[in-house]
Amino acid sequence: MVLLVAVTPVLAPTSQVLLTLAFAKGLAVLGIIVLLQAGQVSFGHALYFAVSAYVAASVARSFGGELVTTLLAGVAAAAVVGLVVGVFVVRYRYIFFAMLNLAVSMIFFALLEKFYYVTGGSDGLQVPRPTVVGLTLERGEFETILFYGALVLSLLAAWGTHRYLASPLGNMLRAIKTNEVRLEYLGVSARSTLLSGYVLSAALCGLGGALMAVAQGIVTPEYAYWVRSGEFVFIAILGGSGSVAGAFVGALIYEGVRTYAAAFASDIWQMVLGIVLLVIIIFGPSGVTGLYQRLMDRLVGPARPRGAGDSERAPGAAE
Amino acid sequence: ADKPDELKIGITTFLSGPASVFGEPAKAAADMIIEQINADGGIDGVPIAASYVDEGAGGEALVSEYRRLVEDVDVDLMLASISSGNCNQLAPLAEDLKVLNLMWDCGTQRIFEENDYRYVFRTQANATPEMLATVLYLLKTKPDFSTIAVVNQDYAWGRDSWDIFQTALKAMKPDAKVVAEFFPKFGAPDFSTEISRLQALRPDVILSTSWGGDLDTFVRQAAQRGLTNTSTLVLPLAESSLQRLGSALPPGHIVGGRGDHYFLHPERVGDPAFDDFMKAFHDKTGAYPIYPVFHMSQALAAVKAVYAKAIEANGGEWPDREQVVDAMDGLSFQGLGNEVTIRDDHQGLEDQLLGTTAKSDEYGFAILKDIMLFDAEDITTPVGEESIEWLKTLGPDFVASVEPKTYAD
Amino acid sequence: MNLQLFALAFFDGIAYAALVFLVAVGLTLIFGVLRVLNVAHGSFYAMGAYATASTVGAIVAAGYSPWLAFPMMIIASALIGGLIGGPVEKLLLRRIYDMEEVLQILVTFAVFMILEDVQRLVWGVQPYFESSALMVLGTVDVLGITYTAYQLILLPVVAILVLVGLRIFLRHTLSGKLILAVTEDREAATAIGVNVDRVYLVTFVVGASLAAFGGALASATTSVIPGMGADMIVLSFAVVATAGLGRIEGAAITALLIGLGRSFAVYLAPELDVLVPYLIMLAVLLVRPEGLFGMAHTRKI
Amino acid sequence: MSSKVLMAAKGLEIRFGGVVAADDVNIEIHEGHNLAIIGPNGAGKTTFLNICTGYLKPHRGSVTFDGRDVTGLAPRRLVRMGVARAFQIPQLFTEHTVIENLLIAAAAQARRWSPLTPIATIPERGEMLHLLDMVRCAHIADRPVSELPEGQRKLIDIALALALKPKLLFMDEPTSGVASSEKFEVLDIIAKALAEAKVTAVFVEHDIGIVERFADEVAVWNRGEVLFRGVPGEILSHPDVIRDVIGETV
Amino acid sequence: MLEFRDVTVTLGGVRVLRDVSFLINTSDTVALIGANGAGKTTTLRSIMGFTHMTGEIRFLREDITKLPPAKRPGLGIGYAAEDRRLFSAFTVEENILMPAQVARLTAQETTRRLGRVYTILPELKEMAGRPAGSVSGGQGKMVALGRALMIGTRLIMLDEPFQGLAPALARRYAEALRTLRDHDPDVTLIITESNPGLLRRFADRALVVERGEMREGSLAEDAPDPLHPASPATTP
Ligand SMILES: Nc1ncnc2c1ncn2[C@@H]1O[C@H](COP(=O)(O)OP(=O)(O)OP(=O)(O)O)[C@@H](O)[C@H]1O
Ligand SMILES: Nc1ncnc2c1ncn2[C@@H]1O[C@H](COP(=O)(O)OP(=O)(O)OP(=O)(O)O)[C@@H](O)[C@H]1O
Ligand SMILES: [Mg+2]
Ligand SMILES: [Mg+2]
Repeated sequence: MVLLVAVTPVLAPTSQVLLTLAFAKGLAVLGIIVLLQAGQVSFGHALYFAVSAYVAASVARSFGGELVTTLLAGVAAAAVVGLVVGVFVVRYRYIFFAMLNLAVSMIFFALLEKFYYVTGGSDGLQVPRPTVVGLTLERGEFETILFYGALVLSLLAAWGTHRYLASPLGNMLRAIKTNEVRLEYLGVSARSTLLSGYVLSAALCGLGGALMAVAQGIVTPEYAYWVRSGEFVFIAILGGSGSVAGAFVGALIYEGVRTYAAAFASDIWQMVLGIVLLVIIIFGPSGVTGLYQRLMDRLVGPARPRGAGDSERAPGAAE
Repeated sequence: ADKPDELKIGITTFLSGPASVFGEPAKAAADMIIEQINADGGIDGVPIAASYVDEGAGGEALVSEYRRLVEDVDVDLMLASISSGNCNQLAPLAEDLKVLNLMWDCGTQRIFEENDYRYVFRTQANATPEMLATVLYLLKTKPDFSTIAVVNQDYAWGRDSWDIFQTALKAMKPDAKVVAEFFPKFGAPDFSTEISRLQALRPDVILSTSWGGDLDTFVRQAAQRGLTNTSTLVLPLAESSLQRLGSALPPGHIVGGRGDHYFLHPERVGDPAFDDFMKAFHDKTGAYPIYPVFHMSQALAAVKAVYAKAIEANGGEWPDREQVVDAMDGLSFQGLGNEVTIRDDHQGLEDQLLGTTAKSDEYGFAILKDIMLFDAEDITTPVGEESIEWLKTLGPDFVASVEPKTYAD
Repeated sequence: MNLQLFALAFFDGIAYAALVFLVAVGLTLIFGVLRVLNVAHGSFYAMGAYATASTVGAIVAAGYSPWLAFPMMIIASALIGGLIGGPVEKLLLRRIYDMEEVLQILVTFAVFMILEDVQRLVWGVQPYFESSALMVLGTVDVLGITYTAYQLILLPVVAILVLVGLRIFLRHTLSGKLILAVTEDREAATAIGVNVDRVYLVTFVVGASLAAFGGALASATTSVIPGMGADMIVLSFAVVATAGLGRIEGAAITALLIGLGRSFAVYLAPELDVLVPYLIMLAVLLVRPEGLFGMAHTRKI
Repeated sequence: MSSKVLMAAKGLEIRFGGVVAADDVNIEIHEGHNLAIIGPNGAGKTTFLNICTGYLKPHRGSVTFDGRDVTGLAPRRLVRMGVARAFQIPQLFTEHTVIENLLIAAAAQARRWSPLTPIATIPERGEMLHLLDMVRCAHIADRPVSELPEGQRKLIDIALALALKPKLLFMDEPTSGVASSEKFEVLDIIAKALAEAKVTAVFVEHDIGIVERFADEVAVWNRGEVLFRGVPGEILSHPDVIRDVIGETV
Repeated sequence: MLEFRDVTVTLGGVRVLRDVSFLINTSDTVALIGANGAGKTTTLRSIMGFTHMTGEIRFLREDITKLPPAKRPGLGIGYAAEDRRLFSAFTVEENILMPAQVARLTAQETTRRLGRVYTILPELKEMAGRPAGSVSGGQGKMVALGRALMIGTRLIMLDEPFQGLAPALARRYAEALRTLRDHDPDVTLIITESNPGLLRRFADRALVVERGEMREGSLAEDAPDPLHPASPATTP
């Protein structure tokens, strides 16, 4: 799978940027997936995407811009903002959590538009192409480097997140979803646990945002708009909220469907996307990765009996 | 170069979201014009084939699709785009991809003031001449007003256009007083509060560069509550709303068309090509053309003209793409409006038309009277200068120095 | 700011609040019962507006009395709620109640995307504007400022009627009680004989009709344009969260706060106008983490 | 009593609306003496546990643990000081498997926060499997908790509390829902383990047989008050207790 | 009156009941016994229509396998779930009354049945006005029991009804239930309960669930409690 993606640009060169953008989004979606483990949905994670993108843009504009420092600055900024906002929002759950994140991101969005002397308003900021280890590159070379860079970063992030989720901390994060009382009674603070996940998710979104900024060459307030936050959640579910790979598979499929639907069914692309989504949810509620798993089960035989949460549960078999 | 089977053009336009009020008519116009060109034998025998991209699908989809069209479909040129934000994003991309890009509808004046491009051109005016002409029209028709308020959409266009307008106004009429500045959010469904406030303040003039549903809502609510009786509205983009507003827009308010774009264009009416198109468009879509239709016609006229010029320069042979780009410099072409010329900085020189609303029984919606047609040369920022700085250098005498053509009827 | 301006801002505020309430209350109802955050709510709102604007336009154009606009609003919203909301619940949502919350949001999001395009295919992209209903009611002058009776009087009155009606329905009728019971525990409700499927269907249809009704009422004052639904969703979500889950009264008070906040912002600090709903939400949740009327949910231990 | 006072409640008072759930409750918990709490339904037994473990803050009165005032301290603080609890209604992580539930508890207890080590590999795993074995749930170690019947959930809930290696363990009706054929046996094992690890247990129980067998002391609750307190033999034969709690024998 | 024919229930890939068949006659009082996780609750839930199952369930000679769950209470089936499942937003009395309201019983009939419930469970009367969400664990069990009695005119299914009740109380209820059954020959009772002493007080029959299968058991021998003769449950 990874290999397939890695060689794609050689076979179909124009897909390279599309894939880079998909990776950028996939990273942000990974952040969403981390929070979904705790049963929390954020409708405002575009905030971190945008914070990082704008910081990366400023760094690229004012300090000559080296790719690595640009990305690092973005991620660091997102993590710091994530920590500050996180301390406040981890007290809330469910729709309150979702909407507070949305509120914060929309305030940031409004600020980006208002302070247009600094931020370029809704025209946004151009991001000059950063140098790579001091070298100034042509667009073509730069994009190739960026693509493979994004691929490697995504793999690293996916691996790291996977380990995190399997670790005690990650398991505690998942425990928040089902029983915070018990978590407290194990001597663990649900809020700090959620905060750790929140900062991680902000950093991942930040990485995606910074990558997007250098890949697109422009940052606009739209980076912080709620529709984008919604999109991240959307992709997370599309790919399968339970798995790290789902983030990237989802992002690839989403970008693909959207781009080609916009090209070949330009007046009904939303409908096409909506229908694809419905089909996936109805027939494979655990997302594309879940569908794949099921297919493999059917071909190779089930690995182990499936757990709760599957569609076969009795009506209303609530806990 | 070898003559291709077809001339492939990529066109970005809004097919979804609020800006589709511009995008859809423009697409309809493009279809009609291209059909006509192909029926007439295409461009030197080569038919045009257009692919459309929806700008409403968002930045990433747009960029990806733009690249796909350029790199995979191998289009000969791109017409992009409506949104200024998208222009900002696509211009450097076009430059890197070395593809001829005609900016056919976006208004930001900054593009050519802040950057030099080889492949990017604009086949219409920009925000500066549009706003400057509006200020001039206002000062020429209503010189004695003293207070003004603004109600613009809260995004780049609303902010920038007010910046330009205000700078020009201050330069030419320093005593005009701005009594209120409102920037309701884009797509705001209700302006009641703004209107109450304006009724209390009673400014002589209210500027709004809004468009689409926002403008319709604002004008209607203002009319319903009698604001249009006490203040003069100045609406530089309202040509595109006249037909929808019907009788809601009362007589006596100033309307512009982002260029010399008006289906009753005083200099073009009577030209068979113009009249035929107006009728055909109305037959097809049920509405008269609005300014994006004019802009589209200009971009396609530029395509036709530039190929003709390049072929001639190439000794009658089909030009390669770089030759086409070379031919863009100084190109003149005429779409549905007056002739447009591309300047050295790739900016198009396009005349500006404004008028005052009058009741029309024939059409059932307001038409324009006291039309003024401003010559592009007089009101476009000179090459190499920065708009705001240039506007600041204008003085009150500038008003009299510009002499538009006027049409009294 | 003098008293007159204060009064004016107040009048503008309640008119806007009435509209916000009418749109958000349907969402609150659906969320309260089905626990599904219905993104397609925005579509119902937009379609109610489109259906009303286009039919009333046709009626008036055909020379009938503009007073017919009022019954038409009710008919159009009921039709949208029943003919579109009904099948959406029956064919789609019903399959997903056992799934995770996010999946449910997503299904409604998909429905929203599909309906966005359906609207465009049916009604095109040109704005509709049909204010006959507003015109026939005329204007009222208050403190030298002209208001439309429609906004100043009719909308708040309708909002109050809806609020009172829903309260009575939920608190004092059997169906209302059953709705609350189903909300808490579907299986337990089934075990005492409640037809859960029907309760859900009815609630959804009523909620969707309310959204459409909000759109129908709005259509007299605003342009009906593509994308109008999306804006309303975020606002409604903010209202639901600020109000406390499924709390109708909370929705009313939140709408009032937002309406007044917005109009005072326009008078005092126009820059904040856009942020008002979010600032109010932040302020309320800071003090009351469960929303204005929300109850802290304590787990049985 | 001679041994050390582990926890002491003084003058606890709490009411919910008109219901008095604790009304001047004074009680000491002595190290090594298992205390059983009995009483009619709604007497305030669970409420007492809630106060002692920090879930509820009393309106009046104080709780001390190990000589420190811990009134109103968050449960997680008390847990870290060595107070654990098993619940009347099992509190488990339903989307985790049984063993994962225990591993989370073990990791919390051993303060293993490393974000990159898989929880399945922590050294406490063997110990946790042993614990599961003890409550006779080893065979379901890999089942998701959401699939388990009530009885097994109760046992796992107790195992979770044990995994914390507490000094003081509160158990709220540990055997309700556990089949009668098993409960004595399981509780025997648990009691033995508790004694070995020197854990003091406080448990609410309706099954008088269990109380007789495992309690060193019995306290009888009614309407938010401690009515009687003493050794089981004495208390359980008190006529008032028989009438209100145990019921006459047939 | 109630018959299982080859009922198989699979939950999450596990076959919890396998080809179970049995017959219960009107006015039987049946104890469903078995170890933890044997499938007692599952059996009751199947009767309520809450599981996916194959086979056939007949009630009063009708096949109800395909009957929507919400229609079953209307046949006179009352069910008190093991985990209470009260409507916490309502008061205790509203909870008890609700099934009667759903069934649209007359005011008279409702009052009669409410009276009956309060006779059997007098403690409920005391807490009638309190929100069901605030009652204690054992009190919640009583409310659930009361609610089931309200609608169960033909079949009353109680899943561990005495669990968590103080023994004195449990004993009183057991007696009250027996009285109820003695006075109302139409009523059939199914109870799952692990306290054999209580069961013996009023059950006629025992069905033992074991490894997914159901067999007839005798109350006398299937409820041994030899380990703990001191336990009051087994005190003669
Ligand atoms: N959702 C599910 N997925 C998989 N297995 C399940 C599920 N629900 C229940 N089971 C299994 O079904 C079996 C029977 O459960 P049931 O609740 O009927 O037992 P029970 O006899 O009532 O036990 P208890 O006395 O503990 O209440 C158990 O072994 C349980 O693990
Ligand atoms: N959060 C609460 N809100 C309102 N009332 C409460 C609350 N918690 C407990 N109560 C009331 O306080 C009283 C004591 O409850 P508690 O749960 O402590 O009883 P208990 O002795 O544990 O009973 P059981 O044996 O039935 O579990 C009960 O009457 C209960 O209704
Ligand atoms: Mg208790
Ligand atoms: Mg059971």
